[in-house]
Amino acid sequence: MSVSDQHDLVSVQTHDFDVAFEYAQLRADNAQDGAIVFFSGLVRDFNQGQDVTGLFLEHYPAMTQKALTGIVKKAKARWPINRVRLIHRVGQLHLSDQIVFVGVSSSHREAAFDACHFVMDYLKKQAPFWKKETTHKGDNWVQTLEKDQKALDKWQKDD
Amino acid sequence: MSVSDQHDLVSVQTHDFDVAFEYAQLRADNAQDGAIVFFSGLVRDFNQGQDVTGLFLEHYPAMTQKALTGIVKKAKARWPINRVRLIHRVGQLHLSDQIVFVGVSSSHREAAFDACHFVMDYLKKQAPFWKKETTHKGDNWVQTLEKDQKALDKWQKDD
Amino acid sequence: MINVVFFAQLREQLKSDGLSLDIPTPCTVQDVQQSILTSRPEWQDFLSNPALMCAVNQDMVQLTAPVLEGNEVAFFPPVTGG
Amino acid sequence: MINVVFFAQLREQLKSDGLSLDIPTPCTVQDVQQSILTSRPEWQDFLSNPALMCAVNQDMVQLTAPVLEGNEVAFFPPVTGG
Repeated sequence: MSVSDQHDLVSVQTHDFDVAFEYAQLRADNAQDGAIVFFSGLVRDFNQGQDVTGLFLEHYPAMTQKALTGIVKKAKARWPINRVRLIHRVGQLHLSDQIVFVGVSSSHREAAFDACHFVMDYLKKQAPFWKKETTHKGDNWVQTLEKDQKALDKWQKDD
Repeated sequence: MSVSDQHDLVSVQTHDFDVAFEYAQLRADNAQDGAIVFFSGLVRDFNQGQDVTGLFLEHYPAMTQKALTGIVKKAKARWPINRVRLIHRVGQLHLSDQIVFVGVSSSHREAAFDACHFVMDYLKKQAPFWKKETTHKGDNWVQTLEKDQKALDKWQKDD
Repeated sequence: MINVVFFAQLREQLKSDGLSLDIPTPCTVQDVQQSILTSRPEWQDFLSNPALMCAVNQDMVQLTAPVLEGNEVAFFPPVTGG
Repeated sequence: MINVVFFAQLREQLKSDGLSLDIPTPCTVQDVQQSILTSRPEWQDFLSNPALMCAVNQDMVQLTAPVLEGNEVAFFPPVTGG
Protein backbone atom coordinates (compact mmCIF):
# COMPACT_ATOMS: atom_id res chain seq x y z
CA MET A 1 0.00 0.00 0.00
CA SER A 2 1.01 3.58 -0.40
CA VAL A 3 1.79 4.55 3.15
CA SER A 4 3.54 7.33 4.93
CA ASP A 5 5.32 5.15 7.41
CA GLN A 6 7.20 1.86 7.34
CA HIS A 7 5.35 0.93 10.52
CA ASP A 8 2.02 0.70 8.69
CA LEU A 9 0.66 -2.74 7.89
CA VAL A 10 -2.32 -4.27 6.10
CA SER A 11 -2.27 -8.06 6.27
CA VAL A 12 -4.70 -10.87 5.43
CA GLN A 13 -3.30 -14.07 6.92
CA THR A 14 -4.15 -17.53 8.21
CA HIS A 15 -1.70 -17.40 11.12
CA ASP A 16 -2.30 -15.70 14.44
CA PHE A 17 -1.05 -12.23 15.33
CA ASP A 18 0.68 -10.95 18.47
CA VAL A 19 -0.93 -7.87 19.97
CA ALA A 20 2.21 -7.04 21.97
CA PHE A 21 4.28 -7.00 18.77
CA GLU A 22 1.72 -4.85 16.95
CA TYR A 23 1.59 -2.41 19.87
CA ALA A 24 5.40 -2.24 19.89
CA GLN A 25 5.38 -1.39 16.17
CA LEU A 26 2.92 1.45 16.76
CA ARG A 27 5.07 2.78 19.59
CA ALA A 28 8.66 2.25 18.40
CA ASP A 29 10.69 5.42 17.74
CA ASN A 30 7.48 7.39 17.94
CA ALA A 31 7.73 10.25 20.43
CA GLN A 32 5.26 12.34 18.43
CA ASP A 33 2.15 10.25 19.13
CA GLY A 34 0.55 10.50 22.56
CA ALA A 35 -2.38 8.19 21.82
CA ILE A 36 -2.70 4.59 20.67
CA VAL A 37 -6.09 2.94 20.27
CA PHE A 38 -6.57 -0.63 19.22
CA PHE A 39 -9.44 -2.98 18.59
CA SER A 40 -9.17 -6.74 18.74
CA GLY A 41 -11.98 -9.01 17.57
CA LEU A 42 -12.26 -12.55 18.94
CA VAL A 43 -14.34 -15.65 18.20
CA ARG A 44 -17.04 -15.76 20.84
CA ASP A 45 -19.13 -18.66 21.96
CA PHE A 46 -22.54 -17.28 21.23
CA ASN A 47 -23.78 -15.57 18.08
CA GLN A 48 -27.18 -15.18 16.48
CA GLY A 49 -28.85 -17.68 18.77
CA GLN A 50 -26.47 -20.63 18.60
CA ASP A 51 -23.68 -22.09 20.68
CA VAL A 52 -20.65 -21.59 18.48
CA THR A 53 -17.75 -24.07 18.53
CA GLY A 54 -15.67 -22.59 15.71
CA LEU A 55 -15.60 -20.38 12.67
CA PHE A 56 -14.42 -20.63 9.08
CA LEU A 57 -13.52 -17.33 7.46
CA GLU A 58 -13.83 -17.27 3.68
CA HIS A 59 -12.60 -14.29 1.68
CA TYR A 60 -12.15 -13.04 -1.88
CA PRO A 61 -8.36 -13.23 -2.10
CA ALA A 62 -7.91 -10.89 -5.06
CA MET A 63 -9.96 -8.20 -3.33
CA THR A 64 -9.34 -8.32 0.44
CA GLN A 65 -5.97 -6.54 0.54
CA LYS A 66 -7.25 -3.85 -1.85
CA ALA A 67 -10.43 -3.29 0.16
CA LEU A 68 -8.61 -3.03 3.50
CA THR A 69 -5.97 -0.70 2.09
CA GLY A 70 -8.73 1.51 0.72
CA ILE A 71 -10.39 1.72 4.14
CA VAL A 72 -7.10 2.66 5.82
CA LYS A 73 -6.51 5.36 3.19
CA LYS A 74 -10.00 6.77 3.84
CA ALA A 75 -9.24 6.95 7.57
CA LYS A 76 -5.86 8.62 6.95
CA ALA A 77 -7.48 11.20 4.69
CA ARG A 78 -10.08 12.02 7.31
CA TRP A 79 -8.16 12.15 10.61
CA PRO A 80 -4.71 13.38 11.68
CA ILE A 81 -3.48 9.88 12.47
CA ASN A 82 0.01 8.53 11.98
CA ARG A 83 0.51 4.76 12.02
CA VAL A 84 -2.17 2.18 11.23
CA ARG A 85 -1.84 -1.59 11.54
CA LEU A 86 -4.68 -3.75 10.26
CA ILE A 87 -4.67 -7.55 10.31
CA HIS A 88 -7.53 -9.88 9.38
CA ARG A 89 -7.27 -13.63 9.64
CA VAL A 90 -8.91 -16.14 7.27
CA GLY A 91 -9.45 -19.90 7.38
CA GLN A 92 -10.41 -22.12 10.31
CA LEU A 93 -10.59 -20.42 13.71
CA HIS A 94 -11.58 -21.71 17.13
CA LEU A 95 -13.27 -20.32 20.24
CA SER A 96 -11.51 -17.24 21.66
CA ASP A 97 -9.13 -17.04 18.68
CA GLN A 98 -8.14 -13.60 17.50
CA ILE A 99 -9.85 -12.62 14.21
CA VAL A 100 -8.99 -9.01 13.53
CA PHE A 101 -6.69 -6.29 14.85
CA VAL A 102 -6.82 -2.54 14.15
CA GLY A 103 -4.24 -0.32 15.82
CA VAL A 104 -3.96 3.44 15.29
CA SER A 105 -1.45 5.95 16.65
CA SER A 106 -1.98 9.71 16.68
CA SER A 107 -0.99 12.82 18.54
CA HIS A 108 -4.72 13.32 19.10
CA ARG A 109 -6.78 11.05 21.34
CA GLU A 110 -10.07 11.77 19.58
CA ALA A 111 -8.58 11.10 16.13
CA ALA A 112 -7.12 7.76 17.27
CA PHE A 113 -10.46 6.64 18.73
CA ASP A 114 -12.52 7.77 15.76
CA ALA A 115 -10.19 6.40 13.09
CA CYS A 116 -9.91 2.98 14.75
CA HIS A 117 -13.69 2.79 15.17
CA PHE A 118 -14.22 3.93 11.56
CA VAL A 119 -11.87 1.27 10.16
CA MET A 120 -13.75 -1.47 12.03
CA ASP A 121 -17.17 -0.18 10.97
CA TYR A 122 -16.14 0.04 7.31
CA LEU A 123 -14.39 -3.32 7.37
CA LYS A 124 -17.60 -4.93 8.70
CA LYS A 125 -19.58 -3.70 5.69
CA GLN A 126 -17.10 -3.29 2.85
CA ALA A 127 -14.37 -5.91 3.09
CA PRO A 128 -15.08 -9.27 1.40
CA PHE A 129 -14.98 -11.68 4.34
CA TRP A 130 -17.68 -14.19 5.23
CA LYS A 131 -18.02 -16.13 8.47
CA LYS A 132 -19.38 -19.66 8.58
CA GLU A 133 -20.04 -20.78 12.13
CA THR A 134 -19.74 -24.33 13.39
CA THR A 135 -22.33 -25.26 16.01
CA HIS A 136 -23.47 -28.52 17.55
CA LYS A 137 -26.47 -28.37 15.21
CA GLY A 138 -24.35 -27.95 12.08
CA ASP A 139 -22.71 -25.15 10.13
CA ASN A 140 -24.35 -21.88 9.19
CA TRP A 141 -23.34 -18.71 7.41
CA VAL A 142 -23.43 -15.65 9.65
CA GLN A 143 -26.08 -13.22 8.49
CA THR A 144 -25.44 -9.51 8.13
CA LEU A 145 -26.84 -7.29 10.87
CA GLU A 146 -28.79 -4.11 10.41
CA LYS A 147 -26.85 -2.53 13.27
CA ASP A 148 -23.65 -2.84 11.22
CA GLN A 149 -25.20 -0.70 8.50
CA LYS A 150 -26.26 1.81 11.16
CA ALA A 151 -22.71 1.82 12.54
CA LEU A 152 -21.51 2.82 9.09
CA ASP A 153 -24.19 5.44 8.60
CA LYS A 154 -23.00 7.45 11.59
CA TRP A 155 -19.73 8.24 9.78
CA GLN A 156 -21.61 9.50 6.74
CA LYS A 157 -23.72 11.97 8.71
CA ASP A 158 -20.53 13.91 9.43
CA ASP A 159 -19.39 14.18 5.80
CA MET B 1 -13.72 -1.44 43.95
CA SER B 2 -17.03 -3.22 43.72
CA VAL B 3 -16.66 -5.09 40.47
CA SER B 4 -18.39 -7.93 38.72
CA ASP B 5 -15.23 -9.69 37.64
CA GLN B 6 -11.91 -10.59 39.22
CA HIS B 7 -10.28 -9.49 35.97
CA ASP B 8 -11.22 -5.86 36.58
CA LEU B 9 -8.52 -3.47 37.76
CA VAL B 10 -8.18 0.17 38.80
CA SER B 11 -4.60 1.05 39.66
CA VAL B 12 -2.66 4.26 40.36
CA GLN B 13 1.02 3.40 40.32
CA THR B 14 4.53 4.74 39.78
CA HIS B 15 5.78 1.64 37.94
CA ASP B 16 5.21 0.89 34.29
CA PHE B 17 2.50 -1.41 32.97
CA ASP B 18 2.64 -4.18 30.39
CA VAL B 19 0.02 -3.89 27.68
CA ALA B 20 0.43 -7.55 26.69
CA PHE B 21 -0.34 -8.62 30.26
CA GLU B 22 -3.36 -6.32 30.47
CA TYR B 23 -4.65 -7.62 27.15
CA ALA B 24 -4.19 -11.21 28.37
CA GLN B 25 -6.23 -10.41 31.48
CA LEU B 26 -9.07 -9.03 29.36
CA ARG B 27 -9.00 -12.13 27.17
CA ALA B 28 -8.32 -15.00 29.58
CA ASP B 29 -11.14 -17.53 30.01
CA ASN B 30 -13.44 -15.15 28.24
CA ALA B 31 -15.21 -16.76 25.31
CA GLN B 32 -18.23 -14.49 25.71
CA ASP B 33 -16.58 -11.25 24.62
CA GLY B 34 -15.91 -10.73 20.94
CA ALA B 35 -14.49 -7.22 21.23
CA ILE B 36 -11.59 -5.68 23.14
CA VAL B 37 -10.75 -1.99 22.80
CA PHE B 38 -7.88 -0.33 24.53
CA PHE B 39 -6.37 3.11 24.77
CA SER B 40 -2.78 3.78 25.73
CA GLY B 41 -1.53 7.30 26.46
CA LEU B 42 2.18 8.13 26.04
CA VAL B 43 4.46 11.05 26.85
CA ARG B 44 4.98 12.89 23.57
CA ASP B 45 7.72 15.27 22.62
CA PHE B 46 5.61 18.26 21.76
CA ASN B 47 2.76 19.79 23.74
CA GLN B 48 1.32 23.28 23.98
CA GLY B 49 4.12 24.88 22.00
CA GLN B 50 7.19 23.47 23.74
CA ASP B 51 9.69 20.71 23.15
CA VAL B 52 9.00 18.36 26.03
CA THR B 53 11.79 16.33 27.64
CA GLY B 54 9.81 14.75 30.47
CA LEU B 55 6.77 14.92 32.67
CA PHE B 56 6.00 14.84 36.37
CA LEU B 57 2.55 13.58 37.28
CA GLU B 58 1.19 14.86 40.58
CA HIS B 59 -2.03 13.48 42.00
CA TYR B 60 -4.33 13.67 45.03
CA PRO B 61 -3.59 10.26 46.55
CA ALA B 62 -6.69 10.03 48.74
CA MET B 63 -8.94 10.78 45.79
CA THR B 64 -7.47 9.21 42.63
CA GLN B 65 -8.54 5.61 43.19
CA LYS B 66 -12.03 6.75 44.22
CA ALA B 67 -12.41 9.03 41.18
CA LEU B 68 -11.23 6.38 38.71
CA THR B 69 -13.43 3.69 40.25
CA GLY B 70 -16.41 6.04 39.97
CA ILE B 71 -15.73 6.62 36.27
CA VAL B 72 -15.49 2.88 35.59
CA LYS B 73 -18.78 2.32 37.44
CA LYS B 74 -20.44 5.02 35.31
CA ALA B 75 -19.24 3.27 32.16
CA LYS B 76 -20.45 -0.13 33.39
CA ALA B 77 -23.86 1.29 34.21
CA ARG B 78 -24.17 2.81 30.75
CA TRP B 79 -22.86 0.11 28.38
CA PRO B 80 -23.08 -3.70 28.24
CA ILE B 81 -19.36 -4.14 28.87
CA ASN B 82 -17.72 -6.89 30.84
CA ARG B 83 -14.11 -6.38 31.98
CA VAL B 84 -12.43 -3.01 32.49
CA ARG B 85 -8.76 -2.44 33.33
CA LEU B 86 -7.66 1.11 34.10
CA ILE B 87 -4.12 2.07 35.08
CA HIS B 88 -2.73 5.58 35.58
CA ARG B 89 0.89 6.24 36.42
CA VAL B 90 2.15 9.05 38.68
CA GLY B 91 5.59 10.50 39.40
CA GLN B 92 8.47 11.19 37.01
CA LEU B 93 7.98 10.01 33.43
CA HIS B 94 10.17 10.35 30.35
CA LEU B 95 9.64 10.73 26.60
CA SER B 96 7.53 7.93 25.08
CA ASP B 97 6.76 6.45 28.52
CA GLN B 98 3.33 4.96 29.02
CA ILE B 99 1.04 7.15 31.15
CA VAL B 100 -2.40 5.60 31.09
CA PHE B 101 -4.11 2.41 29.97
CA VAL B 102 -7.83 1.75 29.55
CA GLY B 103 -8.91 -1.68 28.31
CA VAL B 104 -12.53 -2.78 27.89
CA SER B 105 -13.99 -6.12 26.81
CA SER B 106 -17.55 -6.61 25.61
CA SER B 107 -19.65 -8.84 23.42
CA HIS B 108 -20.55 -5.66 21.53
CA ARG B 109 -18.03 -3.75 19.43
CA GLU B 110 -19.83 -0.41 19.74
CA ALA B 111 -20.10 -0.69 23.53
CA ALA B 112 -16.40 -1.49 23.88
CA PHE B 113 -15.41 1.52 21.75
CA ASP B 114 -17.80 3.93 23.44
CA ALA B 115 -17.04 2.83 27.00
CA CYS B 116 -13.26 3.01 26.50
CA HIS B 117 -13.55 6.47 24.92
CA PHE B 118 -15.92 7.62 27.69
CA VAL B 119 -13.53 6.51 30.45
CA MET B 120 -10.67 8.47 28.86
CA ASP B 121 -12.80 11.59 28.33
CA TYR B 122 -14.04 11.55 31.93
CA LEU B 123 -10.61 10.79 33.34
CA LYS B 124 -9.22 13.82 31.51
CA LYS B 125 -11.68 16.15 33.25
CA GLN B 126 -12.61 14.49 36.53
CA ALA B 127 -9.65 12.55 37.92
CA PRO B 128 -7.20 14.54 40.11
CA PHE B 129 -3.97 14.30 38.12
CA TRP B 130 -1.78 17.23 37.08
CA LYS B 131 1.03 17.18 34.55
CA LYS B 132 4.13 19.33 34.93
CA GLU B 133 6.23 19.28 31.79
CA THR B 134 9.99 19.59 31.69
CA THR B 135 11.29 21.54 28.70
CA HIS B 136 14.66 23.04 27.76
CA LYS B 137 13.22 26.40 28.83
CA GLY B 138 12.14 25.16 32.26
CA ASP B 139 9.18 23.43 33.84
CA ASN B 140 5.57 24.34 33.29
CA TRP B 141 2.21 23.06 34.39
CA VAL B 142 0.09 21.76 31.54
CA GLN B 143 -3.00 23.88 31.07
CA THR B 144 -6.43 22.43 30.62
CA LEU B 145 -7.82 22.41 27.09
CA GLU B 146 -11.24 23.52 26.01
CA LYS B 147 -11.44 20.56 23.64
CA ASP B 148 -11.32 18.21 26.64
CA GLN B 149 -14.48 19.82 28.01
CA LYS B 150 -16.08 19.45 24.57
CA ALA B 151 -15.04 15.78 24.52
CA LEU B 152 -16.94 15.33 27.77
CA ASP B 153 -19.96 17.27 26.61
CA LYS B 154 -20.64 14.83 23.76
CA TRP B 155 -21.45 12.08 26.29
CA GLN B 156 -23.93 14.32 28.07
CA LYS B 157 -25.91 15.09 24.93
CA ASP B 158 -26.95 11.42 24.82
CA ASP B 159 -28.21 11.28 28.39
CA MET C 1 -14.80 -12.80 -22.32
CA ILE C 2 -15.36 -11.80 -18.74
CA ASN C 3 -14.63 -13.81 -15.61
CA VAL C 4 -17.45 -14.27 -13.09
CA VAL C 5 -16.81 -15.43 -9.50
CA PHE C 6 -19.13 -16.40 -6.62
CA PHE C 7 -18.38 -16.54 -2.90
CA ALA C 8 -19.62 -17.92 0.41
CA GLN C 9 -23.27 -18.96 0.71
CA LEU C 10 -23.97 -18.01 -2.91
CA ARG C 11 -21.11 -20.27 -4.10
CA GLU C 12 -22.66 -23.12 -2.11
CA GLN C 13 -26.17 -22.43 -3.37
CA LEU C 14 -25.04 -22.36 -7.02
CA LYS C 15 -22.56 -25.22 -6.48
CA SER C 16 -20.16 -23.14 -8.60
CA ASP C 17 -17.28 -20.85 -7.77
CA GLY C 18 -17.52 -19.08 -11.12
CA LEU C 19 -17.60 -19.23 -14.89
CA SER C 20 -16.37 -17.51 -18.03
CA LEU C 21 -18.94 -15.56 -19.99
CA ASP C 22 -18.88 -14.47 -23.62
CA ILE C 23 -20.94 -11.28 -23.64
CA PRO C 24 -20.74 -8.12 -25.77
CA THR C 25 -18.91 -5.36 -23.88
CA PRO C 26 -19.18 -2.70 -22.61
CA CYS C 27 -22.22 -3.84 -20.68
CA THR C 28 -23.41 -3.56 -17.05
CA VAL C 29 -23.25 -5.88 -14.05
CA GLN C 30 -26.97 -6.35 -14.47
CA ASP C 31 -26.45 -7.47 -18.08
CA VAL C 32 -23.95 -10.04 -16.81
CA GLN C 33 -26.45 -11.24 -14.22
CA GLN C 34 -29.21 -11.58 -16.85
CA SER C 35 -26.95 -13.33 -19.32
CA ILE C 36 -26.00 -15.93 -16.70
CA LEU C 37 -29.65 -16.49 -15.80
CA THR C 38 -30.59 -17.02 -19.46
CA SER C 39 -28.35 -20.08 -19.59
CA ARG C 40 -28.90 -21.08 -15.94
CA PRO C 41 -32.57 -20.31 -15.15
CA GLU C 42 -32.35 -22.64 -12.09
CA TRP C 43 -30.08 -20.02 -10.43
CA GLN C 44 -32.85 -17.40 -10.51
CA ASP C 45 -33.74 -17.56 -6.79
CA PHE C 46 -30.14 -17.19 -5.67
CA LEU C 47 -28.53 -14.89 -8.25
CA SER C 48 -31.47 -12.46 -8.31
CA ASN C 49 -31.44 -12.02 -4.53
CA PRO C 50 -31.58 -8.22 -4.10
CA ALA C 51 -29.37 -8.47 -0.99
CA LEU C 52 -26.40 -9.69 -3.06
CA MET C 53 -23.38 -7.45 -3.42
CA CYS C 54 -21.22 -7.19 -6.51
CA ALA C 55 -17.74 -6.05 -7.48
CA VAL C 56 -16.02 -5.30 -10.77
CA ASN C 57 -12.25 -5.80 -10.79
CA GLN C 58 -12.32 -6.06 -6.98
CA ASP C 59 -14.15 -2.78 -6.36
CA MET C 60 -17.65 -2.92 -4.90
CA VAL C 61 -20.19 -1.43 -7.31
CA GLN C 62 -23.90 -1.16 -8.03
CA LEU C 63 -25.71 -3.34 -10.60
CA THR C 64 -25.66 -0.43 -13.07
CA ALA C 65 -21.85 -0.23 -13.08
CA PRO C 66 -20.07 -0.75 -16.42
CA VAL C 67 -18.24 -3.99 -17.28
CA LEU C 68 -15.45 -4.03 -19.88
CA GLU C 69 -13.81 -6.85 -21.84
CA GLY C 70 -11.54 -8.91 -19.55
CA ASN C 71 -13.06 -7.63 -16.28
CA GLU C 72 -13.69 -9.85 -13.26
CA VAL C 73 -17.25 -9.62 -11.96
CA ALA C 74 -17.98 -10.97 -8.48
CA PHE C 75 -21.31 -11.74 -6.82
CA PHE C 76 -21.50 -12.47 -3.10
CA PRO C 77 -23.74 -12.21 -0.02
CA PRO C 78 -23.43 -9.23 2.34
CA VAL C 79 -20.02 -9.43 3.99
CA THR C 80 -19.68 -10.55 7.63
CA GLY C 81 -16.00 -10.18 8.55
CA GLY C 82 -14.47 -8.35 11.45
CA MET D 1 -11.77 21.46 62.60
CA ILE D 2 -11.61 20.78 58.90
CA ASN D 3 -8.57 19.80 56.87
CA VAL D 4 -7.77 21.87 53.75
CA VAL D 5 -5.39 20.63 51.03
CA PHE D 6 -3.91 22.27 47.91
CA PHE D 7 -2.43 20.62 44.83
CA ALA D 8 -0.25 21.26 41.80
CA GLN D 9 0.22 24.83 40.57
CA LEU D 10 -1.98 26.19 43.37
CA ARG D 11 0.19 24.43 45.97
CA GLU D 12 3.25 26.07 44.40
CA GLN D 13 1.61 29.50 44.22
CA LEU D 14 0.52 29.39 47.87
CA LYS D 15 3.76 27.68 48.96
CA SER D 16 1.53 25.48 51.12
CA ASP D 17 0.14 22.00 50.73
CA GLY D 18 -2.66 22.65 53.20
CA LEU D 19 -3.77 23.75 56.64
CA SER D 20 -6.22 23.00 59.43
CA LEU D 21 -9.10 25.39 59.85
CA ASP D 22 -11.30 26.04 62.84
CA ILE D 23 -14.60 27.15 61.35
CA PRO D 24 -18.20 26.71 62.50
CA THR D 25 -19.85 23.80 60.69
CA PRO D 26 -21.95 23.03 58.75
CA CYS D 27 -20.74 25.64 56.28
CA THR D 28 -20.01 25.69 52.53
CA VAL D 29 -16.83 25.36 50.49
CA GLN D 30 -17.13 29.06 49.74
CA ASP D 31 -17.20 29.80 53.49
CA VAL D 32 -13.99 27.80 53.84
CA GLN D 33 -12.42 29.77 50.99
CA GLN D 34 -13.43 33.11 52.53
CA SER D 35 -12.26 32.12 55.99
CA ILE D 36 -8.81 31.21 54.64
CA LEU D 37 -8.58 34.51 52.73
CA THR D 38 -9.46 36.48 55.87
CA SER D 39 -6.29 35.24 57.55
CA ARG D 40 -4.25 35.05 54.31
CA PRO D 41 -5.28 38.03 52.17
CA GLU D 42 -2.09 37.61 50.09
CA TRP D 43 -3.61 34.38 48.66
CA GLN D 44 -6.51 36.29 47.10
CA ASP D 45 -5.28 36.18 43.47
CA PHE D 46 -4.68 32.44 43.57
CA LEU D 47 -7.39 31.04 45.84
CA SER D 48 -10.15 33.16 44.27
CA ASN D 49 -9.31 32.01 40.74
CA PRO D 50 -12.72 31.04 39.33
CA ALA D 51 -11.09 28.24 37.29
CA LEU D 52 -10.15 26.35 40.47
CA MET D 53 -11.87 23.06 41.22
CA CYS D 54 -12.77 21.81 44.67
CA ALA D 55 -13.58 18.54 46.40
CA VAL D 56 -15.09 17.63 49.75
CA ASN D 57 -14.02 14.27 51.15
CA GLN D 58 -12.53 13.40 47.74
CA ASP D 59 -15.66 14.07 45.70
CA MET D 60 -15.63 16.97 43.27
CA VAL D 61 -18.23 19.56 44.22
CA GLN D 62 -19.33 23.14 43.56
CA LEU D 63 -18.46 26.07 45.86
CA THR D 64 -21.95 25.91 47.33
CA ALA D 65 -21.52 22.33 48.56
CA PRO D 66 -21.86 21.69 52.33
CA VAL D 67 -18.83 21.07 54.55
CA LEU D 68 -19.21 19.17 57.83
CA GLU D 69 -16.97 18.88 60.89
CA GLY D 70 -13.93 16.71 60.12
CA ASN D 71 -14.30 16.93 56.34
CA GLU D 72 -11.32 17.28 53.99
CA VAL D 73 -11.69 20.20 51.58
CA ALA D 74 -9.39 20.30 48.53
CA PHE D 75 -8.66 23.15 46.12
CA PHE D 76 -6.78 22.53 42.88
CA PRO D 77 -6.36 23.72 39.29
CA PRO D 78 -8.30 22.04 36.46
CA VAL D 79 -7.01 18.48 36.15
CA THR D 80 -4.70 17.49 33.28
CA GLY D 81 -4.13 13.75 33.58
CA GLY D 82 -4.61 11.06 30.97
